[in-house]
Amino acid sequence: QIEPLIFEIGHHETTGVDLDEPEAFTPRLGGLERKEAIGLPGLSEPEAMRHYVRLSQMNYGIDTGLFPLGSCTMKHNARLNERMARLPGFSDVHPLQPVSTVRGALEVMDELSRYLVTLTNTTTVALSPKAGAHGELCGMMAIKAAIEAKGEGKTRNVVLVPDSAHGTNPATAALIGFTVRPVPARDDGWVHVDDVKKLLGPDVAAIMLTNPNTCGLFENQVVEIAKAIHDAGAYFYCDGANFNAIVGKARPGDLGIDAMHINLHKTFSTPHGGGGPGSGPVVLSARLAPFAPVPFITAENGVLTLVEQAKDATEQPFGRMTAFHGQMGMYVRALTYMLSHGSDGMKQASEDAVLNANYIRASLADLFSQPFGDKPCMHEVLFDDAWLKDTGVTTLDFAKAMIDEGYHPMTMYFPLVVHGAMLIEPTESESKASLDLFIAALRDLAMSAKKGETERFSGAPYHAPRRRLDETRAARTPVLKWTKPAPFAEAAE
Amino acid sequence: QIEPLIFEIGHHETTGVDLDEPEAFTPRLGGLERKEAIGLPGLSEPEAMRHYVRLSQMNYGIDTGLFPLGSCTMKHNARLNERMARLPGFSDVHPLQPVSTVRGALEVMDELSRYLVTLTNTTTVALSPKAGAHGELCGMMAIKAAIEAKGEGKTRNVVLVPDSAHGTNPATAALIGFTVRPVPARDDGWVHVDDVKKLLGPDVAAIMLTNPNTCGLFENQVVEIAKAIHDAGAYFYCDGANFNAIVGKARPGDLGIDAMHINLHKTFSTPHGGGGPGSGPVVLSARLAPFAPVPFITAENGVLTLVEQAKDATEQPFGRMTAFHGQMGMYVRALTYMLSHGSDGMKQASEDAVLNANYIRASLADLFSQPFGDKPCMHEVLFDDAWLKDTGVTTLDFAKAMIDEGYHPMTMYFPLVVHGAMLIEPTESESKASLDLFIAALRDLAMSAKKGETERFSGAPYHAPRRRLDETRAARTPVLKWTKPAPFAEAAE
Amino acid sequence: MRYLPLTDTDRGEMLARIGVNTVDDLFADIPSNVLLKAPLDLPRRKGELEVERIMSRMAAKNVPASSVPFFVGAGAYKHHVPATVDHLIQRSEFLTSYTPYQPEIAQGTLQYLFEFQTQVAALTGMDVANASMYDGSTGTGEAVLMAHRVTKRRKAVLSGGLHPHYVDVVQTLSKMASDDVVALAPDVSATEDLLASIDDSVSCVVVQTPDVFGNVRDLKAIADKAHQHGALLIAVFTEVMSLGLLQSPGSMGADIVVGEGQSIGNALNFGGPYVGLFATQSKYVRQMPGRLCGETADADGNRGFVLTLSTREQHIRRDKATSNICTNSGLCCLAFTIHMTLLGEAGLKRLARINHANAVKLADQLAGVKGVEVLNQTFFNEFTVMLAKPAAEVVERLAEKGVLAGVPVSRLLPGAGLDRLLLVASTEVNTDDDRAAFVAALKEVL
Amino acid sequence: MRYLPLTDTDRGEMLARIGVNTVDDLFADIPSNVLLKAPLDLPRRKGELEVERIMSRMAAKNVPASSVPFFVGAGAYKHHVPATVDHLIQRSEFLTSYTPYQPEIAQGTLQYLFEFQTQVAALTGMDVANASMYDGSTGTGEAVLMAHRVTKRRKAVLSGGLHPHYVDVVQTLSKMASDDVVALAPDVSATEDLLASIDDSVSCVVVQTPDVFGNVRDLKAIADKAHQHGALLIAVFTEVMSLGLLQSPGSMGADIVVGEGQSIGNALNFGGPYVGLFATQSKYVRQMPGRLCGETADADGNRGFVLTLSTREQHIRRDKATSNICTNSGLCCLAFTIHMTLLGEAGLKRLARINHANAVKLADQLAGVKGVEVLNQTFFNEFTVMLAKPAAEVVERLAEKGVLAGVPVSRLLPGAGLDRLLLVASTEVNTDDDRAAFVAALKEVL
Repeated sequence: QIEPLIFEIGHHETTGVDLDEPEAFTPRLGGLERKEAIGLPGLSEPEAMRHYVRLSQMNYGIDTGLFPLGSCTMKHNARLNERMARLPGFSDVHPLQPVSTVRGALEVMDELSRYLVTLTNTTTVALSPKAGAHGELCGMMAIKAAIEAKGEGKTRNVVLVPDSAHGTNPATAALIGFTVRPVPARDDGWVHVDDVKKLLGPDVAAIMLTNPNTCGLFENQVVEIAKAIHDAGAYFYCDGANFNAIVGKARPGDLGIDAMHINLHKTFSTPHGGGGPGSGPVVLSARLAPFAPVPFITAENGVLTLVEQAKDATEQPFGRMTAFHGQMGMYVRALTYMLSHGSDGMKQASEDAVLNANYIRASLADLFSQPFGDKPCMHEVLFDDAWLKDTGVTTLDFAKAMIDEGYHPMTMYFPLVVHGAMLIEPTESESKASLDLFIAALRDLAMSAKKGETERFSGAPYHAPRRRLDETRAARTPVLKWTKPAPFAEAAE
Repeated sequence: QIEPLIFEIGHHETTGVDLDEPEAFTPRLGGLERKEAIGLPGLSEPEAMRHYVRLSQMNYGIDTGLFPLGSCTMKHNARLNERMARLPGFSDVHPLQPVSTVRGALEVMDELSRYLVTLTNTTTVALSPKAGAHGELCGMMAIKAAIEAKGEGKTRNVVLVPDSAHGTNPATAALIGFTVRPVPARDDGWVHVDDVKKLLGPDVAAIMLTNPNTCGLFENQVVEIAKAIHDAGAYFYCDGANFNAIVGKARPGDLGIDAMHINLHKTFSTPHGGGGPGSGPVVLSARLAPFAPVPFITAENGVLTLVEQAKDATEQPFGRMTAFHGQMGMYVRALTYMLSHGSDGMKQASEDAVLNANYIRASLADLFSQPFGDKPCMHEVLFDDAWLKDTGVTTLDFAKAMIDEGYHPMTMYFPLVVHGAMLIEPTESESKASLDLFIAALRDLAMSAKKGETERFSGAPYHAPRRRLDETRAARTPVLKWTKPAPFAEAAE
Repeated sequence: MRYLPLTDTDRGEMLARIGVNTVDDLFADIPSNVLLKAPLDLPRRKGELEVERIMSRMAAKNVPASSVPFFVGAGAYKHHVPATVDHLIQRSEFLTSYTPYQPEIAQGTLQYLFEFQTQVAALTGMDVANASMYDGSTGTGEAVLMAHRVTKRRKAVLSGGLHPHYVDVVQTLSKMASDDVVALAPDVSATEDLLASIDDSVSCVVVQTPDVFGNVRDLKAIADKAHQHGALLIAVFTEVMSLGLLQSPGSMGADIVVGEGQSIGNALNFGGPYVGLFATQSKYVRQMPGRLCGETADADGNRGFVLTLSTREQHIRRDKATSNICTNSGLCCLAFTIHMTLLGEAGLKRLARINHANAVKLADQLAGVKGVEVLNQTFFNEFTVMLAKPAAEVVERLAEKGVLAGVPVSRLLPGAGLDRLLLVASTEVNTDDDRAAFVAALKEVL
Repeated sequence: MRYLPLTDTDRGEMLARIGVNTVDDLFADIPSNVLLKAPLDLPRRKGELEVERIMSRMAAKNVPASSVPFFVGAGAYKHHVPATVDHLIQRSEFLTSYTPYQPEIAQGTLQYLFEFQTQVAALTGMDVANASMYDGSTGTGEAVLMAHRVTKRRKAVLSGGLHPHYVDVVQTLSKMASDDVVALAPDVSATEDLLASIDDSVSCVVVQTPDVFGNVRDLKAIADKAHQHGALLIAVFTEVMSLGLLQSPGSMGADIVVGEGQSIGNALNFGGPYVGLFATQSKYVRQMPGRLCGETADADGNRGFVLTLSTREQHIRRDKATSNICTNSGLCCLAFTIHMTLLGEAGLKRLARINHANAVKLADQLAGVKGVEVLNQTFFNEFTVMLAKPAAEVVERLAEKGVLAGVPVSRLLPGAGLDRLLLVASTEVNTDDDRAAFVAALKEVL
């Protein structure tokens, strides 16, 4: 199943878009017209349709099978949400058309904000961040702005980050000039308040803590940690990547967080789309609320309006994250999800997600090894590779062998604090029947590995659009775009 | 790749549609409430999505590859057409809402009629037939009505049908009481006016002639045949299944036809959809126009209106073909196709379709055998199985082996007048590059067959969602619905 | 042109391989005086944007059901279809596939047809169902022809409650085939004496329930009488949703059940495409028209599905075929079966209850309007009212006020003296506001 | 609930296997005083029909671009996107897939990213492009950070023609990272002396062309001066369509090219999601932020694609990463690359010419209105006019008349004394009627 590249099948003169040439006119380009060819191939519409349909057939998606990628929350993407996002009143409005012509769009943003603030028990929300990592940046900028407002900008420049954190956490902190101080991992998978206290001091600006954490556990000392952080004059940034486990079960504001980004594409099921676009609104506590970036929405005499520049002294926005108002398309999808589920459905979804993960855990516990002991997890279950010792099979091999069984692999080698980590997140979208088949497949593979059937693993995948790909070669001699093969180029001249 | 049936994975209590129970009320069903269970399984939305996506993955479509099914015209289905058909002004209007609220719908029908009448040079068109065969029925009914109006109802009851005709032709004629008199096949693939004349007499009501015919040839004596038919007081019904070869190149009205159905799903590319819905408007000559069925559209003082019952004496509609106004959804798609292509594009499409077929013919002529000699064809090229003699490979085997090469087989064993027929219709939607790959694959298969590599054929397909299916078993002991397997039923009690 | 991949260079190379000079050499069989030299007098090709504008302009002249309080029925019904349905039927592999003649690469289509047949058989209470007909009306015509084949008689009795358009379709077909039809007079209150029409010359009795006036009919006595005389009972429905709440025609003794499936999964589409449902008893399966999908196994022993019993069909039997039909309503079946699967038994029953509840509410509210009399004792989601003024006029005036109120009986039965009758339907899409608007507008008009 | 497949029976069986009594036993780590006992005070779940009504009601309060004469630009543009694009990006296998971390089952995503990178590199005239950024503005911020890494300097010079929101984004990021920014004054007529700002302390010069006021800028002299001083030229565009007609930034000497790709394939979406394009020279590739897809081979030797050079990225390098970014605009890239493939070189150039031609027509017509002065000597599809009255007021009054006329400069640059300036964009969607309506309305208002 090899599909040629568009550059191999397209022609410069071919087009799949019919346009009439404009009548003759005098251009006003100041003599900067392009003279050279661009080098873009065109395809007629039938050719393009087939090319992309065939490409899609080489992909795996939630709609085609269980997608247990831990930390990524591959839940069902309802098509109602897609339909709503395509209503011309949402998809066909410009960010800078008069505010009087987009009241409904502001209403969507305001309603989404109300839901997010209610679900988290916080004070306000900055909607504009374009993805989770962008949300982290937003939250940390708000913290930095607050620290500077207190005149501590020069002294508070350390951020505590547990070793188990997503890489985006330290990267974000470093990006805006913080120094990262790691919080070491413990063998129970939890961050301990005592460890945190030891690292606290007048130089600490914030902690970045993921909760539920990347080991699939709810941080059971989170309230104490928050108190210690606040007592030290620092802020609590919560990585909300795993908020989906506790929506309707606990409110981060009640746990003491000051800022938390919410991945609308995870928790509220806007589609991942092969890597984006995401959306990462950030909820903020009362302490950080004044520093929220522009733009934001306020009500003036009951009419929603958009604030694109700060106007009065109670607002001290730290700046602007992006050109316009963030990911409207995702707001619509997320709000549609929330209206559909309701408070009861969202709570049930969290419970089912946790139930599904624990069902997998309980069903594999006799064969797989759990790094932090046999105890309940949240929405994802973490195994390590201790059980594969001496089998000659690695976590990578095991993952690739899952492909041959018709499954997308789980997240592997993350979190880094666990050796050969396998992080499985089934989400609430899977039926029990689906989980039972998945469990049976994993048990069969595990038995096979233990029996020493290494070929099944080392050569996997055998039944996929491609066999295992050479990633080393790709990185060593990067080929990042198509270039016309030399012989053909010569022949053409 | 086995996907369970919904009955095997669904539950009676599960639903993928959230509805609130109505408040208590007194039903008015006259005591005829259903008491027993229906036996319908339900799936949640994520389960349903995955079930049908997976089913679709077992299908082959134009969008996934070349689909050379002769006589079926598997051309590109533009998504613009789908989008237009879903405009609420078309998809969300009721056939019986006040005519004053559907003027735009009538305009679509009127505009489509104008295009069809212009392309065929006929007088009027009956839009309502629901498919090609339904159109044949409509046309033959109009002919019968015209004959009866002339007082010849009792005497003219024979319809001439060439042996090469689609089975729908004789079936249609027989359905409304005509006797079928076959026109024998000739070894040049054409119907000869001399043969027709021999069969003509005062008992002949009509001829049903396909043009271009099912052998892929334009009936070169069609004008003479039409004259002979008319001279004998009979009517010329043209099966328009192959009209797509000559749109913009010749007008059936100029050839002398009295009625012809047009498969909108073939000629004007409304999607075949796995077997329908089709749409089969029938154009009528001036002689038949008064007998067109209801409903039809007329303009009263420049305003379009719908005639659902005949009102004045110039109209003698033979009756009604279907409850409402036909396949509006298909009208919109076909009209969108016509507006997009324009008169120039439609002509070009015919030329390209014919060019593509002849390119395949010329590229395979040395290996494959042509039943009627090596001469140009129209939009489809017909081979027989003479060239497979003594290879041990049948037309069926050859077709199934094409599946392993990634292609949908051509039409096989039709037309019946040719032994082991292989009828290939590439359509204008294929690029030259696509045809070259197809030709190379067929040449490779042909060489393989001639070399006696019979296993490649007799066991084919090897690489498809299923190996060859047992059609005999299916017909001998028909299993036409799922029934709960007995052992499980007992276990459940 | 965006849809045509060949370039002029391609065309030149291809003509060369074929060995002709111009493309018109390939059209040499067309008599030269007939061959068109220039494009016809129709507009030239247009870009997407322009086509969209033209089509949208026409669409904008129509009033969509969703945009107003909407109570129009009489054989086609406004229901809410989940977004998933339309998404799935647009999958390339469904939309752009053909009739599954090559089952090895068409199991997607075949399996959903098999599931569809099973669902339809269950709903109707029959042994077997086919893979769909064009729509309910043409299916009814086919059912009558089938009854003639089974009974070897040629006289059909049509109830006065059968949708008048269905009556027309049957009569047109019968007239052409020189068969007899006895069409009883329009029967507003379901009081006709059908039993009296049944004798040994009758091939079939065709009865609709709920009938076109909305009355729910008990078929048992009719079935018994028909069977006593060797005739078949053909039960017809135009609102498949009713089967979620009413006894199945099969359980009441029907021999053939046929009807319109549009309500499940399919849009109004100004009348088409729709999907005809058709079911019968096992013993008649070989006389049944239309496609059938059956279970079998492949060479590896895996379960698979194929089109079967095609020896009944026109492409094999030609003029001896059971029908001239050679398609079904594939995509509409698919929409039906997906929507039905999403509903499931629990969802269908609940949805049917909501429909009935809304209709009951509406009937009670309309009954309170001066000049309106609700005629029905029984109904599902549609009923007949007698107005103080001609219904066609009232409907027109209500349309001007933005309420689409229903179908005047005079539109279906002109000249039948039923001009003051109006058919009113109510489904799950109607809200309290819709009903209030209807009542208010009606009060103004009457 | 329609989205939740577990039944209560399932839940019971699963809890039993896990060995706990209630689901809350699994939430035992949440402090009990924090664990919510009842659902939050938000509405209960709703069916599709009801949700559609609520969302549609909000949507109906907005004025869609297609419904009126529309001339709004300033960084986002109304273009026509072929129906094929939106159909394809909704394919389940694209829409519901993840970042292609498992390349063996993600070749669809990876191949289109590789094709996308090649297209972007060609368009911008650069060696390499990444697999997209969030949008043009954040991409510009990343470009500045990248320049700082490459030059090991920390001062950026921003042209006064750079979109003010882009300036804000760069300044916010720079302020937080304690980097220096020299933002030149708004430069309506492209007369600023950028060269004067360039010295050996400068990391990069950021210049937009066509600039926010529409002026087409020649970058060659700036590139030369920057390179003389060891600084990089970052070329920015907010209207990618312009690259069909204008010399590529690469050919004018840019070191990094970054911009907004929304115009190709993507809807307006009230500002997002969009797709940031980012390209640079080969020598800087390891300092480039964002995902990269590269070609390689599989174990059978077949060509395949993988994400590569990820050692630059946060999940490996953590606080040493080139950026904290860990997604791209996957589906928006896909829309971009499909639309670009449909256009092809010929189509893109023609479409760009149409845009320019329409803008020229509009400029000439507006220039004829009393109280309107067109300020631009050069422009592509957007230009600046000086009005006799404050632009914000005029725009509001035109909106009341059903014309969306453009962006008042005061909205982007409040307090800059440019209140009478209006940015006006015109694309292929504008018709003669649109222009006539604009001119007529403007005459009434001025």
